[in-house]
Amino acid sequence: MTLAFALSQNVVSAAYAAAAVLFIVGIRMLSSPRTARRGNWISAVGMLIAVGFTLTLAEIDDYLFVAAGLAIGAVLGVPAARLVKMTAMPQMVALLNGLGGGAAALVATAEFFRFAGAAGSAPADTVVAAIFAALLGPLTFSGSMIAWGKLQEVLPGRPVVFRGQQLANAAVFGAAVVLAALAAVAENKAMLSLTLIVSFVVGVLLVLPIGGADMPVVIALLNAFSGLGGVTTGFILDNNALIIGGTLVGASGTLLSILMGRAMNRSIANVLFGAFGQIAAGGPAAVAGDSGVRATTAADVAVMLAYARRVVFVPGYGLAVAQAQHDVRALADILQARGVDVRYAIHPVAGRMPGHMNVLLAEANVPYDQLYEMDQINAEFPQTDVAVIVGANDVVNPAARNQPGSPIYGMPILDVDRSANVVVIKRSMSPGFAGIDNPLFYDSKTSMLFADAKAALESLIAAVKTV
Amino acid sequence: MTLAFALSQNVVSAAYAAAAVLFIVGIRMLSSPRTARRGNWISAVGMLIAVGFTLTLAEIDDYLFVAAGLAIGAVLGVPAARLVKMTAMPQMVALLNGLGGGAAALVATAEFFRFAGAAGSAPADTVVAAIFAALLGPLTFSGSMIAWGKLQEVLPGRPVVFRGQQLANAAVFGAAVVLAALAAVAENKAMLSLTLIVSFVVGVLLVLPIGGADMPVVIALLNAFSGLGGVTTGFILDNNALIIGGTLVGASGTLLSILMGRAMNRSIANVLFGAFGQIAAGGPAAVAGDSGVRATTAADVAVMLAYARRVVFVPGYGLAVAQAQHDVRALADILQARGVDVRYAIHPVAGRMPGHMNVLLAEANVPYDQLYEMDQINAEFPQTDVAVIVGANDVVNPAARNQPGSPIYGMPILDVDRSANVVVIKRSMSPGFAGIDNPLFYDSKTSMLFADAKAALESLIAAVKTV
Amino acid sequence: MILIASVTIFVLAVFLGFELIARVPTLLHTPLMSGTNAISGIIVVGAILVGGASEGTLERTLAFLALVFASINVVGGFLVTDRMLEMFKRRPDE
Amino acid sequence: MILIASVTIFVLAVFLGFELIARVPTLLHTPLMSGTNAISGIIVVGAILVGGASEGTLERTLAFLALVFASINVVGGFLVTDRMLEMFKRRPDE
Ligand SMILES: NC(=O)c1ccc[n+]([C@@H]2O[C@H](COP(=O)([O-])OP(=O)(O)OC[C@H]3O[C@@H](n4cnc5c(N)ncnc54)[C@H](OP(=O)(O)O)[C@@H]3O)[C@@H](O)[C@H]2O)c1
Ligand SMILES: NC(=O)c1ccc[n+]([C@@H]2O[C@H](COP(=O)([O-])OP(=O)(O)OC[C@H]3O[C@@H](n4cnc5c(N)ncnc54)[C@H](OP(=O)(O)O)[C@@H]3O)[C@@H](O)[C@H]2O)c1
Repeated sequence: MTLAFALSQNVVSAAYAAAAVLFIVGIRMLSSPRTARRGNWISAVGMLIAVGFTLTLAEIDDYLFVAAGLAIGAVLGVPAARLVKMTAMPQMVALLNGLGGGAAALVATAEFFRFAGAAGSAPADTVVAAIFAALLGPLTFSGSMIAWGKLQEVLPGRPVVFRGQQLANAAVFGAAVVLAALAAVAENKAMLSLTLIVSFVVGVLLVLPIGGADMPVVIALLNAFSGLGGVTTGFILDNNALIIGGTLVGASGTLLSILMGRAMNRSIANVLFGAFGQIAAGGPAAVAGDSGVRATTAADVAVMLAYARRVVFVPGYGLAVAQAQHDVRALADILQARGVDVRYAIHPVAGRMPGHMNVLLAEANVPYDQLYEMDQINAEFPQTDVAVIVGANDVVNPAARNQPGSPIYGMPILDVDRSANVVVIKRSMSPGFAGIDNPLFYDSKTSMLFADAKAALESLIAAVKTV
Repeated sequence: MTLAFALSQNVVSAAYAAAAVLFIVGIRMLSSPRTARRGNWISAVGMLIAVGFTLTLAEIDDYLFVAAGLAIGAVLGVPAARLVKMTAMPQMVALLNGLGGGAAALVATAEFFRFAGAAGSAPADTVVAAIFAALLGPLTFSGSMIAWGKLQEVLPGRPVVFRGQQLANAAVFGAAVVLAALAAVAENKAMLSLTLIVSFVVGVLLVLPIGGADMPVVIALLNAFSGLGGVTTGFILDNNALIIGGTLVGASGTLLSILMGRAMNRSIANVLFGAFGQIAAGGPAAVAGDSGVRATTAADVAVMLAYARRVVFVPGYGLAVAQAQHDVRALADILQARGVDVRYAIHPVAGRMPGHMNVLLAEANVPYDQLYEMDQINAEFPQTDVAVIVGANDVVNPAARNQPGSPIYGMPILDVDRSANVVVIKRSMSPGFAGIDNPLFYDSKTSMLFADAKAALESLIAAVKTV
Repeated sequence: MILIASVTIFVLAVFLGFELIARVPTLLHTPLMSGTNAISGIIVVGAILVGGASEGTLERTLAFLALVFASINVVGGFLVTDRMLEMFKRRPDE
Repeated sequence: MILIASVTIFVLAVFLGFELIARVPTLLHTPLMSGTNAISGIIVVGAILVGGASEGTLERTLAFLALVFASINVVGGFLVTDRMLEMFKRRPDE
């Protein structure tokens, strides 16, 4: 079956440019929460235009092929997007990203096979672009899948390390590059297939030694890679929608990983090759009852909160684990009804994704004007009566400020220890992502409420009601 | 004489792209005063690259022609740039801008003549672009020259108006468009020449009825036009350096005129067709001694200043007229040496160019961290002991805040009337650019120091030294 | 010339991309990540084009697989981003 | 295709231009105006190209005039901008 009309290549090229403009406008609108949702749909419309006009091209004649592919994609994609839990977002992004990278690899391979099979040799820039995509794509695919496995806890989250690892990795990567070069020169299909396989292995080797908590940085980087995969395919097919769209994704992934690295005060190289989080296993396994640690009860905390003038909630990764976002909101509502000034302090790398806490609290309908960024809220802690830490650890660790030897030294933190009282809700004395002890817990103004965040907040709600 | 080598078109195209990137980087660096100067040179290097690589093209064989043109340009441009006074910057920009627009018109005309003379017909897009440039260029040239004349006071600054003017203008502009269309269809040289002439007339008619003080908006708009002229020429010659460079200029001119309009709370249409400033001639010609106006002496003001904790200087157009920027700085230095907290409040449209006051004060070596923008400083006036208005008027007129009928109602102003004392330095009670009375002068906390700004500041310096 | 035009477009997009992304507040970084992720599914266009141009079964199979992968990426990406952004409200309106 | 590539480049430059200019503080608006003004002198390249390609005396004269105009614009524009920017210093260093 074919379409009754076929638009000229020029019209379709114009449509691709229009699609690219819609992507640009869409991302521009992501700069404010008020316009962000519309922006996302504008990008989607750009996608629709790009796909729709592609179908009008004369050389596209097998609509069954296209319809089947899109249908299978939709059948798998829609429920996945609908059913995934907000707390599982990092995995979801990793998964989708891997698929994008895989698609780029497949397209480049199919195109390479097509022209390697044909008579005469292909233009040099096409070959180079195809090789580049064949190098990037499988790595993006396998790396993203490993990241997904670690986050989903299908694979061990701890860095998997062995001696000489970096040397081995470098060797494998070198092999991939050499193979790719050979495949390009010889326009040889078998050589290209080998390149694909080795690149796949590189992805696995690259991500396995990285700790689960560093995955967001890795995902952002792989996101940039899948964007670049799109760019190279765009060069092969001379398609501006792919070039521009892919570049925007590349810029986004690159900038996000840089920003995350900066917020953790670590370089990207350190994230990739530092096997951070390794020490977690051997870290301090201190338990409640430690010298100088003051445990408290929900009833005591409830009184403190009920009579406070200002309370600041500091959510962290534990909030996501316990899925306690609705409970923190419920507690905040009750306190606000009593006239307490309630705020949320959001550290840029709290949780395991940039903006992780924002998404969770938004899900619980917390109005975003109650969310304060680090720089804004740090000035306010001295006027705060109670800071309630809900499953956060590293992002409130004063060692970052005053222990030059600490692995997180220099990382900007939330200065909760400047408020009058600190309540820490967590299950034990065990450390957070960085695997280090937290002097805050031993501070004289700190009391520890040892419990799962959800359970603790529920009992606090009950207790505050009776005050 | 010819060059010994000729680079391929591809290399030159790459050089054009590189030049465009340097323009982009250069403008990006204008976003901070620390990097701005280097940014300007980076743009200049981009220009050099574009010109240099153009010369390597095989079809460029008459180097005498090029060398002569560049040399004459440099011989005229260098001294002009070196000798122009900082206060005459608006005129200078108008003049240079007119030349750019004129060049775009000439290039498009030469190209049109070239292909209209040749056998066969030119590609449609080339013709359209040439016509567009022929419409825009002469208008930019003549309009800029009129603007220059008004600012240089060679021409009357007042709007030149007559009944039915807008109708007449519309008719002439319509004629230009029709002629342009005919020239395009017939590829006729005479028709194009006529278009050029009529477009020239349009420029004159457009700018003559605009008041001298609105010239900066006009210049920014004409700047955008000359950028667009470059873009169209870029389309004719398929040259990305012209397309991108021209577009950046177009964006800059457009945005600047919009920002200026917004700061004056007027639309661009109102600026162009409102003949604003016309009423100035018939405005209130009140003189010192008016009921409720309190005149003061340098000695009195000196005492006030010497014992103040915080003084805010508010420069305006009168500072530029009197060229008193060095004197205000000298006075500020003396006060600072006495421990007074001195600041400068910069209104976005104070003076006659965006950033006019910044340039003048920078010339007097005032560190730019003492310059406060409107939003920052407005919060500070209630804690200010003395606000000293040096030749400003409209930008401190409270009528903008509280007289709904006023022509400037709604324009954001500096809230100097919220400080404890206000001293206004100007020569008379005559109005500023908007031609309206200023209730501030009748305020009980205001004292007027009637004098030329430079003279007044000099006597204040002398007087403060004796306090 | 075509290659140079493409490279120019790429370079402009790089500059524009960084300017645009730098404007997105931390608040929206997770949706930004999944939203751009959906945009990277534009490779779906490449899959359709290559699938349409290919004759060999192997090439067509590869293209088909790419089509499925990319479609999941696009559909899932935009929907999941929308689900997240739907939750960002200034005032709760339960 | 060439035309579409040029239009795409133009459109990207429009978006990029507005992002870039919006970042320039008011403080620097006058130098911005004269600096971009100098960049608009890029038309000098057009004058050289057309002058080189033309045979007729009229065309060459027009191109020559354009060359002179544009050169003044470029040279004067960059120099005058530099003079202004030279004056912007955080701390005076007389
Ligand atoms: N956001 C990002 O983009 C990103 C990216 C990469 C890395 N990181 C890193 O991740 C860390 C984030 O810091 P963070 O303070 O949010 O988290 P964290 O330092 O990892 O600490 C989380 C704490 O939550 C507690 N917890 C876990 N499950 C809990 C539950 N069900 N109920 C209550 N508490 C629970 C844990 O203590 P117990 O086991 O005692 O309960 C743990 O100490 C930083 O080190 C950051 O550099 C973030
Ligand atoms: N900056 C821009 O980009 C721009 C662009 C277009 C329009 N405008 C308009 O220009 C106006 C700027 O406001 P402004 O407050 O700076 O100026 P203004 O309202 O025009 O007032 C300037 C005042 O300076 C006084 N003056 C003139 N020469 C003087 C001298 N030698 N010594 C002392 N005082 C002198 C004049 O009073 P005397 O004659 O009594 O001395 C006059 O009232 C606004 O209306 C704005 O909308 C600005």
